[in-house]
Amino acid sequence: MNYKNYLRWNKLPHIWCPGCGHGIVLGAFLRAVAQRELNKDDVAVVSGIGCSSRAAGYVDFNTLHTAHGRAIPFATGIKLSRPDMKVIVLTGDGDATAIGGNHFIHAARRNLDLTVIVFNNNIYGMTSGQFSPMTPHINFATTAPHGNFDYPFDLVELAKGAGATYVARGAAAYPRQLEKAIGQGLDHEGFSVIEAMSQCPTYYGRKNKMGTAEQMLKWQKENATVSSNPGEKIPLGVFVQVERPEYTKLTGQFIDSVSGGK
Amino acid sequence: MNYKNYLRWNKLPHIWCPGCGHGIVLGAFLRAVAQRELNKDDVAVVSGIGCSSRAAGYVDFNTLHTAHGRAIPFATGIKLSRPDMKVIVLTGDGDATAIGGNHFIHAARRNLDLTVIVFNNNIYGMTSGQFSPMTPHINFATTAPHGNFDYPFDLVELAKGAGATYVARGAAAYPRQLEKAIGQGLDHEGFSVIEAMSQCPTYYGRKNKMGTAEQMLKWQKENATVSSNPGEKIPLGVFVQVERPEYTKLTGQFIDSVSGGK
Amino acid sequence: MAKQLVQGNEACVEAAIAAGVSFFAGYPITPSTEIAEKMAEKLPAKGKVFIQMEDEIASMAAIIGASLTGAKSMTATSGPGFSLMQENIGYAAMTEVPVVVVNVQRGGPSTGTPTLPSQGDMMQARWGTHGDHPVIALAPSSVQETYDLTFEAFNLSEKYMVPVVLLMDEIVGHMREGIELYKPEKIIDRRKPVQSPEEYLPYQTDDSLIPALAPFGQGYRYHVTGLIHDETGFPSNSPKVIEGLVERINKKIDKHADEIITYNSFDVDDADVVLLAYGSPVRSARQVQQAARQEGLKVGLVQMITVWPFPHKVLSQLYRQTEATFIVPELSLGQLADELSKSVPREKILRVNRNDGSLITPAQLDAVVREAVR
Amino acid sequence: MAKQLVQGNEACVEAAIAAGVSFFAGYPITPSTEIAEKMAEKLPAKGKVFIQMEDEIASMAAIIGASLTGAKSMTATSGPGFSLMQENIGYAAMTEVPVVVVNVQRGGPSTGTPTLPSQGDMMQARWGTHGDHPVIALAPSSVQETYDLTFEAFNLSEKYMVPVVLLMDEIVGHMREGIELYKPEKIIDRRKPVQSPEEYLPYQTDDSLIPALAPFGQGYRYHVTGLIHDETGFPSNSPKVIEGLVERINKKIDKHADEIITYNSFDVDDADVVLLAYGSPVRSARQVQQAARQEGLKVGLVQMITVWPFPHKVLSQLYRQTEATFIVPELSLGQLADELSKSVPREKILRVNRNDGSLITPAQLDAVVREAVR
Amino acid sequence: MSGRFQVEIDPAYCKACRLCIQVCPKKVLAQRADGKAIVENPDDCIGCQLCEWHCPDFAITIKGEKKNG
Amino acid sequence: MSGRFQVEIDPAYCKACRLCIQVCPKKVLAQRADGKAIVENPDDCIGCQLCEWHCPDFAITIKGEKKNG
Amino acid sequence: MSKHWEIIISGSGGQGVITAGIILAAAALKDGKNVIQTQSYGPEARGGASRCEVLISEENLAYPKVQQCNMLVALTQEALNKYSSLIAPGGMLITDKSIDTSALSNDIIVLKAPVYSTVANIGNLMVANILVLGVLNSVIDAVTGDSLAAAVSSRVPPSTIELNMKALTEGNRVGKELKREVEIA
Amino acid sequence: MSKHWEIIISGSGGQGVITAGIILAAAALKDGKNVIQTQSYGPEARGGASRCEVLISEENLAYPKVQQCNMLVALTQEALNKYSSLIAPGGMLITDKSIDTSALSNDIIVLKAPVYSTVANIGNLMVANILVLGVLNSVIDAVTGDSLAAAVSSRVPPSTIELNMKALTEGNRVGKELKREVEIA
Ligand SMILES: Cc1ncc(C[n+]2csc(CCOP(=O)(O)OP(=O)(O)O)c2C)c(N)n1
Ligand SMILES: Cc1ncc(C[n+]2csc(CCOP(=O)(O)OP(=O)(O)O)c2C)c(N)n1
Ligand code: SF4
Ligand code: SF4
Ligand code: SF4
Ligand code: SF4
Ligand code: SF4
Ligand code: SF4
Ligand SMILES: [Mg+2]
Ligand SMILES: [Mg+2]
Repeated sequence: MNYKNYLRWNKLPHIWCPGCGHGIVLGAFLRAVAQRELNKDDVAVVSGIGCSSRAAGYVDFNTLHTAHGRAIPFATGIKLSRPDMKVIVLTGDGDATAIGGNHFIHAARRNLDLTVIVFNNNIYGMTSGQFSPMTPHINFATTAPHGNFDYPFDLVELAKGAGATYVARGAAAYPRQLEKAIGQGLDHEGFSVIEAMSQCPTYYGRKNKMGTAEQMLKWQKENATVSSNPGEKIPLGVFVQVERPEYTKLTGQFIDSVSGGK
Repeated sequence: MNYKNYLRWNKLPHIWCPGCGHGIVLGAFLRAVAQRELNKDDVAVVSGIGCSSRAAGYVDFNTLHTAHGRAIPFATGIKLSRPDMKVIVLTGDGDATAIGGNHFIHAARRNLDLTVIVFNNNIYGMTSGQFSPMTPHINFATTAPHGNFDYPFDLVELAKGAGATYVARGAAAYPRQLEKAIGQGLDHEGFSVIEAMSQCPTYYGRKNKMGTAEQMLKWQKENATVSSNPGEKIPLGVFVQVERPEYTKLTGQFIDSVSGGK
Repeated sequence: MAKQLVQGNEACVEAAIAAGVSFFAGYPITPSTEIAEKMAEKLPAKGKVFIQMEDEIASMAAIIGASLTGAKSMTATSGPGFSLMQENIGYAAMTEVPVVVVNVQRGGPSTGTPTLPSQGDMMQARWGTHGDHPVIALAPSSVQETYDLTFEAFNLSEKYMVPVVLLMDEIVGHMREGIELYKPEKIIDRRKPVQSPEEYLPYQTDDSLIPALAPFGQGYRYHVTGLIHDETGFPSNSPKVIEGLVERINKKIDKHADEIITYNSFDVDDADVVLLAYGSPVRSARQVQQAARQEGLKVGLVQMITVWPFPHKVLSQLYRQTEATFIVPELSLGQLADELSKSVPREKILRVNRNDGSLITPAQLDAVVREAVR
Repeated sequence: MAKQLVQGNEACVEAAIAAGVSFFAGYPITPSTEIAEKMAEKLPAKGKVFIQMEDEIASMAAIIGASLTGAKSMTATSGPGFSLMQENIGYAAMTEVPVVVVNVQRGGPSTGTPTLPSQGDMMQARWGTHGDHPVIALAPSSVQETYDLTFEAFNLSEKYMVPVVLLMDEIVGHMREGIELYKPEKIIDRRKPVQSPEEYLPYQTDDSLIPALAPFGQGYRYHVTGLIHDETGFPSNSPKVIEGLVERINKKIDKHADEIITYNSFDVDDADVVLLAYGSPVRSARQVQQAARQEGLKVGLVQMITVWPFPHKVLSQLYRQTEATFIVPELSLGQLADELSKSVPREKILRVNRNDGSLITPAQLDAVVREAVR
Repeated sequence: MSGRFQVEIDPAYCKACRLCIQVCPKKVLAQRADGKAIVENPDDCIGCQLCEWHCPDFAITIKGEKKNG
Repeated sequence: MSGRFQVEIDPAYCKACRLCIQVCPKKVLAQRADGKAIVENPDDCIGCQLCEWHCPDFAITIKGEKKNG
Repeated sequence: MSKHWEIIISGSGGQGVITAGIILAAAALKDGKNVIQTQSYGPEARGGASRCEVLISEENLAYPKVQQCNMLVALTQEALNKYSSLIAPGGMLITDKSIDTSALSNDIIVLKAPVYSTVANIGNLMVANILVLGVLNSVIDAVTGDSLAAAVSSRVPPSTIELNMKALTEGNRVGKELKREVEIA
Repeated sequence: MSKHWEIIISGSGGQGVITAGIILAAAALKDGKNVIQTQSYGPEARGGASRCEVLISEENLAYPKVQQCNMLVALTQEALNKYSSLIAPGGMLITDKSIDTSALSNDIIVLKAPVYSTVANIGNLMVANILVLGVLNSVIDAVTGDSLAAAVSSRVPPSTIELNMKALTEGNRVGKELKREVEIA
C-alpha cells in the first residue's frame, strides 16, 4: 500500500507550521509502516500532548491522543489487552522526557513491545518555545531568555540505562535513514526508541537564530551524520539492539503457566 | 562528634522490624556525616514515604518527610533556596525508582548537588511486601504471588544514563564500605547516588524463603563483593565519578551574570 | 448458597472477577493494597492481566487504554493515589471510557493516617479533576455491599460510559463478614456500534446521550482525544461543539440520575428525625435507628448507596414531606452535611463528625438522636 | 503614578516580585505560560531563583521545599497541571507551608480547550485533594485586580500558613489593561518563633491557631511530615492528636473567615435582583448592573474577591435582608450557583452559564436581568 | 510528459516552506508568486524522491519508476 | 573491666535480631532469655566494631581505642 | 452462655492473633451465626500490641466493632495492659499463667491458662494462637468444635495442619479444665 | 469622531497584528484613555486568521471584548471573510487594495489602502502592521500622533525602529489621503 493511504486526508493540511520537521518524521514513519504492509485495524497509535503528539490525529489507525506525558502508560494498557496489535507511540521530546520520563524508563525496564518515536525538536513547540530536557546547554527559549543552563538528556544513554532493547536516532534531514531506523524499531520485539531530530523553525529556530526551515534542515544535514565515525557531529544510527524477553510475551507465558493454558 | 549524637534519641527505638537493614544503612550514613563534622543546622534531610523514608524522623537535622516519590523535588526547592546547605535524600527503592523515577533522572540530568541514599531492600516494605522496580526477576512478593516477571532496573546504569556524576553501591553487610561510599558521595559536588543494599526480613526475606535477618545478611556477604573482579556477584564500589558543572553553582553564576552580581 | 468469610477488599476483587474484569493496573497503597494483591493472585489464573504500574497516574492511564480495547478494567487506590489519578479520571470522563476506580478511604489530608478509616474524599470524588465533568460514586457499608456495588460499578460504568468511583473506607475494606459470592444476574456490557465502520461516528449519540465506542482493533478506526471533540472524535474549537460536548457528557448522568441513584430508606415516612449516612457510619446509624424505633421514637434512616450523583431530589422531597431534622454522622468535617444543606435548611441539619480515626459509635450517635427527638 | 499597559499574567509576575517572591518553580502550560516566561526573565536579574521543573508535581514540591527555607515561593499552571498538583497542595495544607499557586483557568475537563477561558476549576480549588483540608482562593476580574490579589495571595498565605490559590482565567490572564504597578503598602511575612530552639514546638499555636514555622537552616531543627503529627511535628496516631490537627488546620481558616473574605458590593441594599459573580464575568455583570440602575431597575452586584472560604454568611444575610433573586453568571455548568444554593434557596437563583469558550456578553446577561426584574 | 518521472505538487497542501526546492538535486522545483512550490523543470527529475520525503505536508508525489513506495 | 574495649549494649533499644552475635569474630556476644543481646565474653573483644556497625538499632557502643567514630 | 459474643484477641505482632480471630469467625459463620471480624492495622501491627476483634451473634450485627467486650484474650503483658480496660463488667479474660493480672478490677472473670508451657510441650511457640482458640472456645462454646477444627485446618498452611490440630486439641483440654475450675469455684 | 472605539485588527498568523494592537493600546493609555487589549489564542494563531481587539474609550470600560465593532482592519482576504460580519452597521473597514470587499453590506464604510504596495516600496513586508496602524489612526484619530510614534518606537525591536517609523509615517500619509477621499466622496 502507498504510504499516503495511511493518512487521514480529510484532516489535512495539518496544524503544523510551514517547514516544521514533524511532517517529515511522520512521512518516514508511514513509509516504514507501508513497507511492512501493516493492517490499519491492527495498529494503535498513541500520543501525548504537543505539536508532535497531534500526529495521531492524522494517521488512519486506532488513534489515541492522551494526556501530556502519559502516552506510554495508555499504550501499555492497550498492548497488554491486545498483544496482537502493533502499538506505536508518537511523542515529543517534552512529552516523552520531561513529564513523561518515568513512564518512558519503566516501559524500557519492562521491555514492553512498543515502538516509541520521539519527535525531538529540542523545545516545547505547542506551548510556544520553552526549553525541554533535550534543549542543548545555553540555547535560548522563552523560559531561558538569558540562555538555558540545564544540561540535556542524552536520550540514547537514558533509554539504554533504563533497559531499552532497541535505540536509534534519525533526523528529518535524512528521511531515508530515519525510515529505516523506524522500520527496524517496528520489527524489533521489545521496547524500541527512535529519536527523530525535527526542526521547529517557529520557536526553536527563531529563538536560536537558526533561520528558516531550510536553514535548519541544512544545519541538521551538516551537524548530524550517519557515519560510524561521527567525530564532533551528532551520530545517527542504531545504538542498542539486544534481545531480552519481551513483556507481553512474558505476561502471556506467565498467564499460561498459572492458568494451565487457561 | 560521635555519630550517635546525630540521632534523635527520644524518637528511638525506631519503627523498623528486628533485623531490618535500614538501621545499619542509617548508621553508616551518620558515621559518614560525623567524620565530616557537618553542622546539624546546615544539613537538611529529605525523604519520601516508605519504611526507609522514616529515617528522616530519627536524625537531628532539618528534616522533611514528604510525599511518596517526591523527596527529590522537595529537596530541589531547599537546595536552590539555600545552596549553602547540605541536602541529603534518604529514600527507598520504591520511593526513588517507582513513583519517583522521573524526579530521580531529572535531578541527575541537572547534576543538582544532592546526596541520594537509596535504601534498597528490593521490595515495598511499608505496604507489606509488593514487588518494586528493583525486585529481581522471578522473585516473590505479595503482588507477585506466582513470581515476578518484571525485570528490575540496574540503578547504577539508570543513574549513569540519566547523567548522575557520582554513583556507588554499598551493602548493609559491608557497613564500612557503605560508609565510605556515602562519604565520598557527600564530598562529591553534584548529583550523587548511593544504592545501599538493605535486608527486609519481614517481607522480602519471608516471601523469598531467605530466612532470618542473620541469614539475609549472610546472603549479602556471600553474594555481593567489594572486589573489582566480582564475577557473578553483585559488585559494590564506586561506578561513576565524573566532573560536570553543578546545578546550584550554574544557577548562581547565571544569576550573577544576569543581575550583574546583584 | 453458603456464606463465606470474606474481607471487604477481597469481596471487591471477587465481584470484579464475577463482573468480567479482564485488566487491573495498580500501585500499592494502604488500605487498598489487598485488592491489588488478590488481583495479582487471581487474574492470571483466569487468563486475565494484572500489572503493577510505576505509579497511580500510570495505573489510571493503563486502565483507560485497556478499556478502549473493550476490556473491563479497574484500579484501586487510596487518598494520595486518588489525588494523582485525577487528571486521567477527567480524561476518562471526557472521552467517555468506562473504568472503575476504587478508593479505599483513609485519613487525610496528605499522608494523614494511612491505616485508619475516613470519609474525607467524598467531595474530591466529585470535584477532584479540573473542569465540569461527570462521575458516579457508590459507597458500600458492608462486605456484602462491597460485593454488590463493585458489580454495580462495572455495570453503571459500561452502561453510561463514565468512570465510576467505588468509595470504600478502611473499615469496610479490612473487615470480614459472611457474604454470598453469588453469580450476578445481569452483566451490562457497553453498547456496540450499530453503524458500519464507514458510517460510524464514535461520539454520535441518541436520546440516551450515551455514545457507543467500538473496541480498538475491531475494524472501527477512530480518534480519541481529551480535547473538545465533535461527533467524529476529532478536535473542534467551534463554540457549538464545545458547549454541546461539555453539556452532553454531564447531562448524560443528570438525565439518568433517577435510574442511577439508589438508596435504602428505613422508617422515614413519619420520621421526626432522619439519619442520613453512607459507608461505614451506616452501621451505627442502623443500630441506633432500630433501637430508637423499638422505643417508639420516630427515627428514620436513609442510607445512600449512590453518593454521586447526589440524591438531592429524594432528600428535599423527604424533607418537605416530613420536615424532619436530619442527623448526619460522617467521618469527615461535614462534607455530606454541607452537600445536604443544598436541599435541607442548614438549621435542620445536625452534624455528627468524627475525625480521630475511629468510627462513630452507636452510643455517640444515640445521644444526638435523643437530643433531637426531645 | 503613570499607568502601564500590562498583560494579566505579567501583572501577576510584577506583583509577586513586589511581594518578595524569591523562588518560582513551574512547568509551561497554556494559558499560564507567560507567568513562567516572565519569571524566567525577571527573577535572575533580581538574584532570585527560577526553575523549570520536569512536571507540575515536581513544581509544587519544589516550592514547598523552598518555602520551608523561608522563601516566598510560587508556581503557576492551568487545569491539567492543577490536577497534578493536588497531592502536594494537600501536603502544603497539612504541613502549613505557605505557597501561592496560580491557576489560569482554561476550558475543561481534560485537555478541553487550552486557549479558551473557563471557571470550571472553582470546586476543584476547594476539594481537589483528598481529606478535609483548608485552602484560600482569590479571583481577579481585571489586570489591576490581578496585581492586587497576587500580592494579597502572598500576604494571606504567609499570615495563615496555608496554600493560596489565585484563580485566574484565560481572559484575565491574557488581556492587557492600563494598571498601576504600585509598591505595596503592607507586606506580611510569616510569624517568627518566639521560643528558643530548645523550647521550640513548630506546631504549637496560640489562639490564632496559626503555627510559627522557623525557616530551615536557622538553628531550629524540627521535623515536617504529611502524616498526622503533634505539636512537635512528629507523627502520632493518638485519636486526640488526629482530631485536633485536622480540626485546627481547618478552623484556622474558618475562624478568620471574616478577616479573609473580601468582596465588592454595588447597590445591593434595596436590590430586587442581585448579580453574583467573580472573575471575568464580573465585567459583564458590572456593565449590566450599572446600566440597569441608570434605568432605575433595582439591580445590585456582589463581586466575590475571595472564592474560598465562600462568603456564605454575607450572602445569606443579604438574601434574608433583601429576599432578592440572585443571578449567577459563570463560565461553568453552575459551580458557583450550586454553592450559593447552600445559602439562598435554589428557586431564588437564576443561572447564566456559558461553556462554549466565549465570555458571557452583557447582552446575554441583560436579557436575564430584565426577565428577573419584571 | 516527456520525463520518466512525474512530479505532482498539490497546492492545497503546500505551505510554501521551500524545503523541496532546497533538497532537489536537479533544480526541478521553484516557487510561485504566493510562495508555494511548482514544478519548473519536469524533465530534469531523476525520481530520487528527496522532495517528497522532505515535504512536511505530503504535498508532493513522484510518479514513474519509483525506488521506494 | 580487664579488656581494652568495653562493649555496651542497651537492652532498651535491642530488638533481639542476633546480627551482632553473628558478626562478632570473637564470640563476645550471646543472647539472653528474651532474645536480646548480652556481652558474654567481654575480655575477648578486639574492638573491631563490627557488632556496632551491624546493629540496626544503635544499641551497641564499643568504647576504648576505637578505629572509627 | 451468652449468644452475643464480643471478643478481642490480642498479643504481639507476630503471634498470629489475627489468624486466630479469622478462624474463629469462619467457624462461627459455618455454624450459621452472624459474624464480623476486624483488626487493627498500622505501625502497631509491626511489633507492639496487636489486636483482632470478632463479633459472633445469633442476631443481626450492625456496628462492626466491639462495644461491650465480654471476652478478651491477651497473649502478652503489653496486650493485657493496653486492652484490659475494654472488658465490660462481668466480661472474661483469658491469658497465660505468667501474666500479671493483679491490677484488674473484680468484676472481670480472670482465667489463667498454661498457654506457653503447653505449647512448649508441643514444641512450637508459633501455635499459641491456635491453642488459645481451643481454650477460648471450650470456655465459651461460641462455635461448635467441628466447625472450629475445620476452620483451623482450612486456614493454616497445609504443612502445619497436624501441629495446629494438636494445639487445638490441647487447647480444648486446657479450656475444659479451666471451665471446670471456674464452675467449681 | 466617536470617543468610544471598538477595534479589531486582523490578518494572518505572522503579520504582527497583535503587536499592532498592543501599540495602539499603549498609545491610547498614554493619552489617558481607558483601554483594553485582547487577542485570540489557539491553533488559529499558528497560521490562519489572527485577531487582536482594542477598546479605547473616555468612559470606564467593563466588558473587555468588542461588542459593537466600529473599526475592522483586515490584512488578508481570509481575515476579512472571517471577521467582516462583526462590523457594526456604520462601522469602518480598512483593508488592502487587493482584497475583494464586494460581498460587504452597504452600511459599512470601506477604506481600501495601498498597504502592500507601499510596504513593498519601503522594502519590507513585515512592517505592514505598523503601516496600517498609521493608516488607521490618521483616519480615526483615536490616539495622538506623538503617543503612537512613541509607542511604536518603544515596542518594536531596537534594530527595526527606523524602518517601523518610516512605515508609520507612510501609513499616516496614506491614511490622510484616504480620509480626504472619504470626506470628499
Ligand atoms: C499536565 C500538562 N502540563 C502541561 C501541558 C502543556 N503542554 C502541552 S504540550 C507541552 C510541551 C510539548 O512539547 P513536546 O512534547 O516537545 O512537543 P512539541 O510541541 O515540541 O512537538 C506542554 C508543556 C499540558 N498539556 N498538560
Ligand atoms: C502516592 C502514594 N502511593 C502509594 C503510597 C503507598 N506507599 C507507601 S510506602 C510505599 C513503598 C515504599 O517502598 P520503598 O520506597 O522501597 O520503601 P521501604 O518501605 O521498602 O523501605 C508505597 C507504595 C503512598 N504513600 N503514596
Ligand atoms: S511550533 Fe514548532 S513544532 Fe510546533 S508546529 Fe510549529 S514548527 Fe512545528
Ligand atoms: S517491613 Fe521490611 S523494610 Fe520495613 S521495617 Fe520491617 S524489615 Fe524493614
Ligand atoms: S524526485 Fe528528486 S529530482 Fe525529482 S523533483 Fe524530487 S527531488 Fe527533484
Ligand atoms: S516541501 Fe512541501 S510544503 Fe514545502 S514548499 Fe515544497 S511542496 Fe510546499
Ligand atoms: S567490637 Fe568486634 S570483637 Fe568486640 S564485641 Fe563487637 S564485634 Fe565482637
Ligand atoms: S544487633 Fe542490635 S538489635 Fe540486634 S541483637 Fe544485637 S544489639 Fe540487639
Ligand atoms: Mg518538542
Ligand atoms: Mg524498599
